[in-house]
Amino acid sequence: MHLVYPLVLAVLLFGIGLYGVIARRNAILVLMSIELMLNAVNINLVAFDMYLRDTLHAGQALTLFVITIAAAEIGLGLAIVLMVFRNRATTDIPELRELAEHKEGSV
Amino acid sequence: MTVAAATATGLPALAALLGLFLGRRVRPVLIAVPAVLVATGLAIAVAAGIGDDVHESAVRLTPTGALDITLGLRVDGLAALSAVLVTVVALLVQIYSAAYLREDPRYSSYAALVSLFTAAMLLVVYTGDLIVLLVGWEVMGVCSYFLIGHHWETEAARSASIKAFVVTKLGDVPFLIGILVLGTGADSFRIRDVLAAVPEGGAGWVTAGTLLLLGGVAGKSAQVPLQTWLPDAMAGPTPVSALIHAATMVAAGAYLVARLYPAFLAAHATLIVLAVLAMVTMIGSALAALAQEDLKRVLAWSTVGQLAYMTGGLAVGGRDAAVFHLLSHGAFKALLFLGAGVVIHVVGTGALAGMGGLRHRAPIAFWTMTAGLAALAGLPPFAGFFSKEAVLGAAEHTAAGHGPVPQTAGWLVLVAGLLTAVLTAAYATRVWLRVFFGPARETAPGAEVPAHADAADYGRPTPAGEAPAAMVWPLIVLAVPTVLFGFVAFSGLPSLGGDLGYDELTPHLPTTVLALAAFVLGAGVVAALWRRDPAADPARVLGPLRGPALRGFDVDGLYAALVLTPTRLAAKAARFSDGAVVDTYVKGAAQSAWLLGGGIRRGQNGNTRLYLTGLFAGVVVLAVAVAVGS
Amino acid sequence: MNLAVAEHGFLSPTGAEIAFVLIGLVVLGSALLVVTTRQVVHAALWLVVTLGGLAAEYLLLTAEFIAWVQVLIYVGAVVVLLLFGLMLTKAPIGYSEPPDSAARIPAAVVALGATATLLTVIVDAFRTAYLHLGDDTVGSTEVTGQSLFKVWVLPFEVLSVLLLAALIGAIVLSRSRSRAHSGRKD
Amino acid sequence: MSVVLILVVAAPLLGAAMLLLPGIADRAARLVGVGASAATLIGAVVLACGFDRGRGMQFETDVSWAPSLGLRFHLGIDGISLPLLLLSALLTLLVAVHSLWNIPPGGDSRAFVALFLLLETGTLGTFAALDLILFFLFFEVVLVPMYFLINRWGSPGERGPASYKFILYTLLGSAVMLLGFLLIQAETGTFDMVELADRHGAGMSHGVQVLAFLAIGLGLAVKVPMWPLHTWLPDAHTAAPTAGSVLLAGVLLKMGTYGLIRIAVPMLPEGAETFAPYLAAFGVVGIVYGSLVCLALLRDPDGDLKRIIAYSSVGHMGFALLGIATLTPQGINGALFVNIGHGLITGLLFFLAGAVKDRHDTALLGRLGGGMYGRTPRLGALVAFGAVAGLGLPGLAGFWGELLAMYGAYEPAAGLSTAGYRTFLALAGLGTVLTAAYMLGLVRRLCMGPAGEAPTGRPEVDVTGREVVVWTPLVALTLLAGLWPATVLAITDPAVRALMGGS
Repeated sequence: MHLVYPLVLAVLLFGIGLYGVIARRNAILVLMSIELMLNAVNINLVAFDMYLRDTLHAGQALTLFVITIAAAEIGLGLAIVLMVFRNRATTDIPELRELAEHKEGSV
Repeated sequence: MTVAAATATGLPALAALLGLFLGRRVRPVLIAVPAVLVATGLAIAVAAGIGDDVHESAVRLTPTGALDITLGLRVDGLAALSAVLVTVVALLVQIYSAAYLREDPRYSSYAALVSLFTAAMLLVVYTGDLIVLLVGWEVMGVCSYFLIGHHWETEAARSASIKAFVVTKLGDVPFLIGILVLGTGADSFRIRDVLAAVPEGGAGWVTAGTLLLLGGVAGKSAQVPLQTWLPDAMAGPTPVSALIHAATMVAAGAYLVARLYPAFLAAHATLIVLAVLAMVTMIGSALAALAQEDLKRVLAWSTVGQLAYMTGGLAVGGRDAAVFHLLSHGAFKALLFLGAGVVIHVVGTGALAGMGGLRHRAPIAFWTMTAGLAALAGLPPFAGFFSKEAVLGAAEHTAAGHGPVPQTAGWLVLVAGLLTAVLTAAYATRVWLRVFFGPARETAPGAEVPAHADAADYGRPTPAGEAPAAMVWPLIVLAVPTVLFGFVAFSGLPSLGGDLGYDELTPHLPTTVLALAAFVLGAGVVAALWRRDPAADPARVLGPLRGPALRGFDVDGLYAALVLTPTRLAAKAARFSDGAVVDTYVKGAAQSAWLLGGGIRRGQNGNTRLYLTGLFAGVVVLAVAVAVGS
Repeated sequence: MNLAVAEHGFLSPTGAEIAFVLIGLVVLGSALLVVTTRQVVHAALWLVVTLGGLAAEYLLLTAEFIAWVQVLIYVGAVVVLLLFGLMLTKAPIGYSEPPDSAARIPAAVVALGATATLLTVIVDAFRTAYLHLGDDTVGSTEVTGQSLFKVWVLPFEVLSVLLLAALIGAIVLSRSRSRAHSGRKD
Repeated sequence: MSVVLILVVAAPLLGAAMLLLPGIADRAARLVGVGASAATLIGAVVLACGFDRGRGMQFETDVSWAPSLGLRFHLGIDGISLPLLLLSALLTLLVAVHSLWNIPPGGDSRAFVALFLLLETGTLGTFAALDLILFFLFFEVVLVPMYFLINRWGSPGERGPASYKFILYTLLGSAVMLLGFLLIQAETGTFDMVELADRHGAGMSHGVQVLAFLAIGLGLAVKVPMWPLHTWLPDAHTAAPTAGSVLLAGVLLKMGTYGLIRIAVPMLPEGAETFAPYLAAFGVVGIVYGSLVCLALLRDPDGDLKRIIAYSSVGHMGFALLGIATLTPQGINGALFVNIGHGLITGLLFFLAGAVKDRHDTALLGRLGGGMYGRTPRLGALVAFGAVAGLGLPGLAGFWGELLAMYGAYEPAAGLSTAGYRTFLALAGLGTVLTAAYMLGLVRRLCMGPAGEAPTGRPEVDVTGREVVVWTPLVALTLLAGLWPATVLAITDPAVRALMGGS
């Protein structure tokens, strides 16, 4: 198989994930898009591991690690989203504006 | 020889320093007068022993990176004679002012400044290096500034002092550039090298240099373009006018031309310009002198005229004649000024209207001033006749076509000289008659002081006796050379450094006859007018010309319009531009920093997605740049 | 030499490549739907399809162990977590996000830009690269297991510590309902 | 490894450090200030005595400081930097003695003394540095103390904005200068000034030399100050306390021209040749412009006395720029002499302005009244002496610098257009006339006129013994430098000839 196929798939998946992260209003959907991007990375790793015929199988080991970290990250992400939802009753990112610079604030 | 000259210069300078520091404690007279006395002795000794040779001595004052500046003396016949004139007049003025300003609180600084002035003048006379000459030249200018401003309580003195210094400084700028031209042209600032380097047929740098030097000469000797400061300088005390504005400083211009005469002889264009300048100055100042209302201003305008005679003489190649006139004029003009001081002292006012019939109240002043006025007008036995005659002779000699100088200069100076002779005779007689003859006019003491008059003299008429001895005695001393100095014409002055131009001083028949005719004409007209109506002012002969002549032909108004107002406007514009233009750029830069900061701050509106978009967009752009770049 | 007809030309795809492309299309379609659908829950479900497709892709790449781990953790645990999240944040079934075109256009531009750049760079770099998937020693579980516990032991252990920390963190964050309320009265 | 020079540069620093010790009372702090600056002056005089005019760089110390950056702690002085070293040591001592009795309100005297000692280290270091980055470092060290001097002890009205403008403007300038230094180092690989000066720009292409000269020139021109970049000077002077003004005018302005002479001209000859006419033009504009603004200020009742003296400094430094821009030995000698002369005269003028301000509680001409000849004759005489020296009267320190600058302008270096420079010469001459006009106008406004009573009602005290002690050295040196210019030129001339490659 040509290495290009998995790589193209990974890139497209990454692009879609990126779009999702920026375009989505709901925090959880943003987390999903992040999952997509991480999976795109995993495909890349596996594809290169196969292509380089790596004796250490670094690619596959790393994919495993990425998966575990992704899981941990989703756990925490959802915990935070729940906290935000409990305090602000919304998970829409555009409405969370506490960090905005005060318009009338002087230096 | 040069050591004597050096001590002659150094002594007054030392006296000045001592005078300034010990001002209050020691009687100023005891410092100033002995120093000048010794200097006079030395100058006379140098003049006696000089003969025909030229003594040079020089030590390097400082390296400059290109031409060195040397501190040295160059004593020749001209320098020695001029030094004698300077020291004698300075001595007499010091003695005279000791009495004249006895109760003046600031007499010590006055005496010190006069000594400093004498030292500076001697430096100019004796020095062998052009840059050191400029130093002496400008120190004289500053001394005249301080001395004119001696009575700084009066507005006239204040403005006259600044005007004198700035106008002479204006003349000194081309003077400095001229020295640079001559210095670089001759590859040395020493007068000896400059004169040696002047090629026979004259060269570009010689003409340019000498023309530029004329600026300084015009400024210092109050010739036409820059003559307005001298009449106003009468606001200073009378002895100052006698010393500075009659005998020494104003003659420095003519002295310089005589000193660098080989260079000037090689530059015909300069001589023609000089002749034209002299002509215009002679006639203008004589007319102005005739119309003046104040005794000292008449003498001031007449000094401008006589100086024009000297520069005229130099313009036509008559160096010896011009120097002869310089010396004689120094004597009789100082006499006239000191005499005027006595007259003002007696009458209490300087205005001619307030004077009359003084021949009984001030007999010595009467006789000595008569001699002075006769010399000024050119009556035969007196010095003025012979020196003026020598100048006219030189002019006629050149006009006839002999000698290296272009003929036109000769004709110009001759015609102007004769016309001025008439006018000089006229105003001399007018002054003589109005001051000493006619009804004694009793103007109330403290009459309104004309703007330009010398404040110290007014309001103190001393009915009793003429004046203290110390004021009268110098008049007599000065009267001697006024009468006898003329006969030197026959023996001839000790050689003034080589045969330069026409050095024949004895009177020639044609010019003598013309000069006498001019005298008779001028004096006769004024005497006739006077006899018809003693009260009226004979100046009415000028008719329509009288008004402008009185105001010095409005040259001051011209200067105000052409120079002062544009400078004031430029100053306002410069200040405005500094505040508005240059500063706004600086403040603008600060302001733009603020705006930039504000703009970026507005970007932080808390929208996380906006930040992410910005972030990724940046990453993409960088990736593309790297991809394209590599 | 023309790449198309080279030894492993594009014009003669092997069976695996065809399957890979087909599954790829399915994965991309579902990913697009995850990102664009307005039904929040549908998005989660489409995510399951995407991750399942990816697991199949791994199998095609003979990364057998990775495939099963993918199915087990991603599809099993992560998506379920997401669904729990949706449920807990009271995102009602059928709740549709309001259209937010304002952010969509710049997002699309950035995403397309990034994808285009990456595509050009990768295609240009790896056009001729070819995977020899013949022998199956590379991706089997036994090989992965050996390398994992022979070479990657230290990172493996560190990861377990990390998971523990994440676990505690998640618990602390979600449990603090009572104290958080009382604590923030100031 | 000459210890004396290091001691001279470090002495003020030690003095400042001593002031940090607790328990130094107000009076003791001022004495420490006088002691430290006196020690520095003595050291400088010892250096001057041991100075051998024939040899070039002397008392060198060259120690590697930061090998990784190629920085070397390289100090040394030659004919060019020695007079300036002496001048700054002298002026700082006079300021220290002045501050014994007269520290303006605004902070405790310990800080005041420590600051101007730090300032002295900065200036001495700048004049003795022979490594570009070391020069830059000392160049910057000077700014911070001057900023605080103006900001805390300045006149309450304008000190804030004036000090900001001063420090930001000069910092921007020196940042640009640093870029120039780095460019030089990039091209030649060394920061060593002596070697770069000997190379005369070898190894650097024309374009690089022009660019480097532009960068360094701009940075130094802000400090000179050159005409368009001068607006910080009048504000800084009107706001600064007397001590600050004297040091700012007496020493800080010299670092700009010194930098041009030491760094820009010898190291980047082609750059110098391209920019020389512009430098000359801006210099001459500065001369005429400065005097015009002074004339305008004179006529304006709320013109400030110190602002007039500040603009006169712009005029004087215009002559220094003209001298440098001629690229001739006499021109550069003239520029160095202007530095020394201007330091002495303007130092004296600012001391006098401070004295007048203390007596009248104002520096505004409108309210100063006049008649100082009548009320305080000696102070009036000194103001007249300062003004006359300021307008460049021959026989005083102000004249020789201007004469040599004009002499250089009359006959500029080979590649420069003589016609252009002669017009600059004429304009500079006009500038001297305008300077004479406003200086004498100032004397008329301050000194002449009816005595009248003191505007502040307090009995006017004439020059006090203390003031005499502070001012006599300046008056004496102005006279000495005026009457015997060889005191300065004999030292600088061989060094300038060596620097200009014996041209």
